[in-house]
Amino acid sequence: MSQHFVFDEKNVFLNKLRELLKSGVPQKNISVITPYHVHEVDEILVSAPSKLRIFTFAGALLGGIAGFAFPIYTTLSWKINVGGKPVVSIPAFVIIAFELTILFGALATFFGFLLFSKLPVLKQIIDPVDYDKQFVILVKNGEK
Amino acid sequence: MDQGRVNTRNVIRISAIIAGILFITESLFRQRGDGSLLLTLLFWKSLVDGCIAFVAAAELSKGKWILPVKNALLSFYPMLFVLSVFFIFLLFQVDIYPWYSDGGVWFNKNFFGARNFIILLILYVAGRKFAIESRREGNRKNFYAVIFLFFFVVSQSMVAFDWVMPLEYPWYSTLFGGYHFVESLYSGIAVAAILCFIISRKAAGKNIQPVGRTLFDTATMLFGFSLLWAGLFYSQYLVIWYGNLPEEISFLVKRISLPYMRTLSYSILIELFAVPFLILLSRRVKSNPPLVFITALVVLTGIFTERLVYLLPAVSLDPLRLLIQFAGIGTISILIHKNKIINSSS
Amino acid sequence: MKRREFFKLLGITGGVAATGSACSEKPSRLIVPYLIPPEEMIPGMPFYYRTTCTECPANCGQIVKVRDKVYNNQRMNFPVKIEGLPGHPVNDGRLCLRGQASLTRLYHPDRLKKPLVRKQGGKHEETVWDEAFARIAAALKESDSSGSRNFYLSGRITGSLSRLIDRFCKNLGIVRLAEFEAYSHSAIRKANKILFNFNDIPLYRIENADFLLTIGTDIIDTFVSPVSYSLRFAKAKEQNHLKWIHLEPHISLTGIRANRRLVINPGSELYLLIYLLHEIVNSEHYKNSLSPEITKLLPSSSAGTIAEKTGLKTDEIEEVVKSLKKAKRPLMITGGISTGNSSGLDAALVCGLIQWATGMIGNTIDFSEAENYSAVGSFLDVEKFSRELGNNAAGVIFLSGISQRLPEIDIKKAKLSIGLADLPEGLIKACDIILPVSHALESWGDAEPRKGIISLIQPVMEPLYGTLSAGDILLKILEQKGNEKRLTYHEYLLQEWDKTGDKKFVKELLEKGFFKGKKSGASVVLNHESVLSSLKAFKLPEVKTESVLIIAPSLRTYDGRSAGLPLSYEVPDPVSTITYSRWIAVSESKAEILGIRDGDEVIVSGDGLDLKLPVKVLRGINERCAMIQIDMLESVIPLYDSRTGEMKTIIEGIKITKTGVRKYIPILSGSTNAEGRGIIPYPEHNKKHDTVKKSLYPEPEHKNYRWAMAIDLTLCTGCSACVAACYIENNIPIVGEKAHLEGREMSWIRIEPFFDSSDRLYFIPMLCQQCSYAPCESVCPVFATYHNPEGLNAQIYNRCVGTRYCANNCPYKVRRFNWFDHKGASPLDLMLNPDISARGRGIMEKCTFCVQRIRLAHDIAKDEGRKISEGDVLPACNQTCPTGAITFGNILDKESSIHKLAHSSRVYRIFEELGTEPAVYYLGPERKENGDK
Amino acid sequence: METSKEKISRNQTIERDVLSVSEKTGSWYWLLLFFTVCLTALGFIMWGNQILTGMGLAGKNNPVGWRFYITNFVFWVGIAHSGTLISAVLLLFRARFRSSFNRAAEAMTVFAVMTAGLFPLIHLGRAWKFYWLFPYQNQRLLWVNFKSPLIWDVFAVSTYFTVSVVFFYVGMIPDLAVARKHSLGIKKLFYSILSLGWQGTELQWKHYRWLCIFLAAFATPLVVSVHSVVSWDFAMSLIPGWHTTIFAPYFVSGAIFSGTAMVITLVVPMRKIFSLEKYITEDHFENIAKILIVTSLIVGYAYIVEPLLAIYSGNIFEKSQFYYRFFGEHWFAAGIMLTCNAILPATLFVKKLRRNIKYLFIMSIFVNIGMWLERYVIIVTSLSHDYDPYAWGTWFKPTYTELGITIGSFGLFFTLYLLFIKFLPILSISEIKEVSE
Repeated sequence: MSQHFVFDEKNVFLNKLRELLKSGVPQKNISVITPYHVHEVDEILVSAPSKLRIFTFAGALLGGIAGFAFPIYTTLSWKINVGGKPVVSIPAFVIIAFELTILFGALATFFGFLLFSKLPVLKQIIDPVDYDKQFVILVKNGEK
Repeated sequence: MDQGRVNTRNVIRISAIIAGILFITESLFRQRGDGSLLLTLLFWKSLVDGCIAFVAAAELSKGKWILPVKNALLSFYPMLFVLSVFFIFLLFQVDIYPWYSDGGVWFNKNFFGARNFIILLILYVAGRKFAIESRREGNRKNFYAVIFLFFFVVSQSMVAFDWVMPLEYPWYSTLFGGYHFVESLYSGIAVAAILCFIISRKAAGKNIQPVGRTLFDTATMLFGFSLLWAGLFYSQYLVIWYGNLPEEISFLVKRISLPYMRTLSYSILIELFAVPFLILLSRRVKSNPPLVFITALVVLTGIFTERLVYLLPAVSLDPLRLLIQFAGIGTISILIHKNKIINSSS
Repeated sequence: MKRREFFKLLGITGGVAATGSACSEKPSRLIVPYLIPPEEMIPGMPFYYRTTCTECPANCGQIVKVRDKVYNNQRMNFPVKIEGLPGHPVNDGRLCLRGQASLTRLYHPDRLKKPLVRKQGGKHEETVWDEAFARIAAALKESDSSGSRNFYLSGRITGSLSRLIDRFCKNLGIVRLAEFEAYSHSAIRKANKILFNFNDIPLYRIENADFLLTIGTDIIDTFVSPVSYSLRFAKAKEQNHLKWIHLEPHISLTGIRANRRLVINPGSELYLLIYLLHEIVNSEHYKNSLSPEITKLLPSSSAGTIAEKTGLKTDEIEEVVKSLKKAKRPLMITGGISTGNSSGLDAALVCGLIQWATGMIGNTIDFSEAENYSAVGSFLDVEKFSRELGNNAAGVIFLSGISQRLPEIDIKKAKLSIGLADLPEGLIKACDIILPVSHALESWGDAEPRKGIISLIQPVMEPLYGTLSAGDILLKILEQKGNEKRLTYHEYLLQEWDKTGDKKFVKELLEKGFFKGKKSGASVVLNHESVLSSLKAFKLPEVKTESVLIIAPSLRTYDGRSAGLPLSYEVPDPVSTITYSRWIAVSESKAEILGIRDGDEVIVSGDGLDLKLPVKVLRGINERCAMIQIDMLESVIPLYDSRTGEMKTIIEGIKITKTGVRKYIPILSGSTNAEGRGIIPYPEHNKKHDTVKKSLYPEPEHKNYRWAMAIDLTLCTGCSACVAACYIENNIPIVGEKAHLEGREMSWIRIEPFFDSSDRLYFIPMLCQQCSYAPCESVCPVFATYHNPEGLNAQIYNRCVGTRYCANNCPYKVRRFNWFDHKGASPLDLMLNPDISARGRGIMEKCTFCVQRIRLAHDIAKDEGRKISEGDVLPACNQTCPTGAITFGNILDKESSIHKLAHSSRVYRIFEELGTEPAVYYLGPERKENGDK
Repeated sequence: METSKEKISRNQTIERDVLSVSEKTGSWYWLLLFFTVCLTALGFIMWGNQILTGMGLAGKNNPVGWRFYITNFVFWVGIAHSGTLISAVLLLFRARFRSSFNRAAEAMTVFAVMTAGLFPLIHLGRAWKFYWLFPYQNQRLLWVNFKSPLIWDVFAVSTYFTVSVVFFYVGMIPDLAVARKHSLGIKKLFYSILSLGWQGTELQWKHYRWLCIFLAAFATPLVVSVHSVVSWDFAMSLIPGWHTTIFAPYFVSGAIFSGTAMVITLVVPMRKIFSLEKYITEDHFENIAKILIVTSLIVGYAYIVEPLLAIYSGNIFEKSQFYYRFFGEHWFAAGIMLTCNAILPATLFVKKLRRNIKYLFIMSIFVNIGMWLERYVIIVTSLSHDYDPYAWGTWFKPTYTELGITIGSFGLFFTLYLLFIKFLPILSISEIKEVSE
């Protein structure tokens, strides 16, 4: 049985939030819902910085490697002389590598995001709980 | 920072002396086909133009973060004049160009000198106007910024198409001009980064507005420009490599056939792309003055190396005279900077 | 009995398969797997027949490549390619554009299939042979009773058939008229009759000459036997560095090929000739080689007046004179344009005198092997005939072998007119009965192109339709008359050949495809009396100064007889590069005066002609001249020289007026100005570029073969035989006028005319250059084109998705895209060469040095366990080139001639500064020769 | 609490204003939609006919192997670019005015890329074999040729499409949640599925922020690379007028130029019809106009540099090509191109004109025409007048097929855009809220 407080005014909402924390409600029990990213909330509810970059980096790296490996492998698997160009023409393959770097990087980041922010949330899809006001504070097992 | 304050008159005197020295070295102790002065000019021009152009661009995009270094950057504008003076020496050295023997309508000593000198002067005037206006936050500064940037582009393109490319006739590349003014901006940003570092050192302890944000943004800019530079370099290289036209590749072949030339050419890639890109990838480094400072230095080295590679196969270079020229121009610019001519002018 | 004999002959003819295709009566075998295959036939392998080309009077020898295909459920043999017969005295293995195209006559969609008989209401209807024959017999009988005369008019027909016609006419009481040819060369023959009492055209032995002076004689284009002359020219050039000066008012391939081309005022040749004659007889080398009473009949005049009359510069005239004087074995020919006017006979006469005076006769001019034109009449005869028709009604008229343009003859005057033809063209359409004649490739026969040379005509396939050869038709008609025992023309021929008595004859004829009898050895002498009498009333013509229209023969259709062939107009006219439409060529200065440019329509009027044609402005024509080719007229204009009966080729006093209408004509060339782009020899701008070989790529490496081609531009005459050959060999679709107007021609090799800075015209045969660093290859996303180990720029049709990027990126623009499906009208599809696949829509195609032939050579070489040696592979263009300008081979082979040529001092490659490393080497003229022109 | 009252009302009015757009679509909307759908159908019918008959239906010939279709391809890819630019680059530069354009721009990107992607297939001689261009090993164990610029295209364009779709979608997630809140029944389900059950907890926002930044960081170089690759389709060849090093930056800025113009063309009427003046102000337009000026200047720079260097080089092929381009048969197209792309936009230096929406709208139309013609001129003149004078030749009148397919592509683009207006939030609600704080 959790309880929630709704606000339409950012400052009121922030004050309430600070107040709750002061009154000793453990941070893990509190979660807030905002219509957009509110910097103050980060400052009030301090949390570890996002690890999303790991996914980004891994994806990009993988893409880059694949982008070189794939053309090189295919051209070597059947050496065909076109226009006298070297069979493995790195300058040409750079483009493929670049595109794949970005593709993999972007997708990895996106899926990383879904993973971290626990989306999609099935029960929110089936019957969504929406609050008629902009700012919401949810407090688990209703300690005041 | 009142210490080491010199007054304008001294600056001018010293500049005159240096000019005299250079005149002697350039006229008496120079043998035919020596392009040292051209190299010096290429490097410093891209640097100085870059500083002013960078500020202008920042002003137009309403970048507040530039403010801490703005004046310092603008203070270099008199160098535009100094450089145009030095360009006159180059007129007596056009024997480095293939067209020297058989010129044409476009390529003959007088016209060459005239058009370039005029553009240099115009650029100086535009730079001065902008510097002063921007210094006192006048309401016409944006207007002057646009004017300056316009002539900046013209001037840098002329450097590319008129100073460098004729050394390699019939080789030509339409991107060369754009490539040059991007590099000029790049070096301008590098200078900004260095200034940030210096100021941050000075700021230590004293209560001067912090440069943290500026440093970060400058570093980011540096990072972005390393990518942009790589892009331009690649799009020039790829077209030439893929076309494989003897005329076009002649430029490349000359610069990658000899081992030491190859080393130099590849070092450009490292200095102007690999180093800044990899180092500045992380956010933490971007707000670390010493690292940014070092990166900026590397970038400037890269800019110099590239100009060196342009000239090396085409002309002969005299290290000693290079040294003198750099020392000379270097001193002048530092003096001018210290003197903050902008205060006393107007 | 007759079968055995037949097979015996086939056995002799060696290599000819036992198809029993000889006589059309026998039913063709149904398609069955070969249980007992005929021993000569290897399925899938082509076999070759020797026969003779009948497309024009030259009668070149042919080798016909035949493949067996299935045609309405029957396995039949179909010729897929025609090539010159090596060793043949006329063309020694080469063939011209028309010879190559003649194959499309066989497969022509609207060939006559059944006899046509005109029913009431003037409509033609198909019938059976017997009815046609019955009607003919009836008509003949009737005219016998009514006593009205019958006529037989034919084109130049030689050999047994001609004799059969004589017999036919004798037996049936028919008047055989003199043979008609639009180009009867009667002026030359008449002159020779007067001079040497020899009514024929001698054989001009150019190969023996060291100096050749041709006055209006287009020996390269069409004159008598162009392939033969081209060969001889090439030989002369090689053996004794022939110097060749050509004079003409218009522009012809002959003039372009000559070392020196002088533009003379039309109709003023006679002045120059007389001047030459005087110069010669006055020179001490040829002193009193001619009796003065002849020469004094000819008015002499100063070089100045000559120059003023002829429009030549005096130094040009001097050059001609000097070269003629100092030449050891000179040769001089008039004919064509120079004899096609009122002063034609005199020109021919004076030329003949010079020939006699300078001792060309018997040396470079050979009367013992004459061109066998004696039976040919002239326009005079036709005129006489039509007058007779006008006076008293004729009975039956036979027309055979005259599908070419004729002056209008009102054959309606006759009770019954019978035409023997393969295509319903020209006068034939007006005949009451049209009898379909088999193509030469479907029938037996022989020809006598030159005196003493018999050339074999034999069938290579069963007739496509129920047609008969001309011989068979005549025999049938005789049979109807009942005074002949039943014979096929084949049997008749064998009898005829046996009549000659020597067994060697038949054997050699069937083995080699031709028989060269011993020369008649007739040596001619000048006949003073006749010369004097003919020169009595000699007077110089006054050279008019108004515009003239020149009617030149057509390279592509001779006198227009080949105009009906599908391929004729697909190949562009090499000088104007126009394909389909008709046009009139005018000089640049005239065009300026009239204010017209390419495509503007003009009306040409005067002297009984009234033409409306679009203009093509040409450099190098005499400014007084406009020029058309004869096939641009519906029918021959009945204007002829009353003395010789030769067709007028120069029509004076014409008016050209501009209509203001613009016509779109398919001019394939975007520009004939090379602009120093490095296409023609010694491009100026190459000095500026550094052509030092540089590349960022690895060296191209080829293991055993690197196919390459060398093209000698000093030998290339622009005759376009290579283009036609390429079309047939590679199944290149014939796309027609619309496509050409849209710039969608499909030719793999093309002849590009380019003027250099001094208005000299070069022909550049442009084909795929098979570059080592081919720009087209690397841009193909699907590897549809790549550089194969033998250096070919291979094109894999079934890989192609049609991005057209390769074509865009080809600097030589030699790649062709199939914009649509090109299904040739039946039965043209039977002509397809099965060795190379036909391309569908959306596919890129191009020259591959006839890779199918290279493959075949590989197989053969493999079987014989050796490498491919020189001459094993001849691409179609190389094979047919009449002057042998094209050389092909493996450049890695140090001994090969291609290797030598590729390293000659004259060699250059097109757009070398692009670094594409082409494999086609062009040989320009020696620098000095280039200079002295 | 006066201020709080305003805030409440504002935050909700924002939601209402934006979401109510889909209700404001009256009969005119359906007529328009019907019209565009018809155009699309026309295009596809023409294409089908072309596949069955042959590429000859398009006005191409021997030297001119590419014409309308590649022009359209480059045009539409170009259009796509400013979308990414406005949303990604401006995000990185923390430029606030983006928030009122980015949704429209991103949508435009996605639809333009979809349209553009069709043209490489349309221009294939054997369109039914299009899948041969994709990197898979065919029966002959042969892969595609990675050295061919066309394969680079395949990679670049497909990457661009994927990334811009992700970017478009991610940016929309919070708004979809809002839309979910305000809708009922089947519509509600539709939105809740799309919104992935987004709530807006601090955790989600934290990662969301980074996601946006990273995507932007990827999208920015991607934009540059994609049009560089497109430009290299030409620059890799040897054709004078194509083979030149400036092409990559020249095409990129050209693309942003045309794209920005298209944004204006789309947003101005949208703003008017749905009365969004509150959210899309003149200041915003002025900023966009500045982008127009800058890119137009770069394009103009290229126009000047290319012919000048052709003269400098003394290379006969280059010289004659550029002479032909501006004085040859196509001078008219070249003239319009210069006027629309380099001369007219210069008027935007005047602040008054810059802030005049009507003028801006007309200008954007001009720019669209000019940029389409630029591609046409580059492609056709270069091809019809290259090395071998014999092969010179061109084609003037467009054929019905070409026109039909070109019009069809516009039909397709606008159809998709109309559907977007109907079913998705056309402004970024959350960002506007944030900005308006």
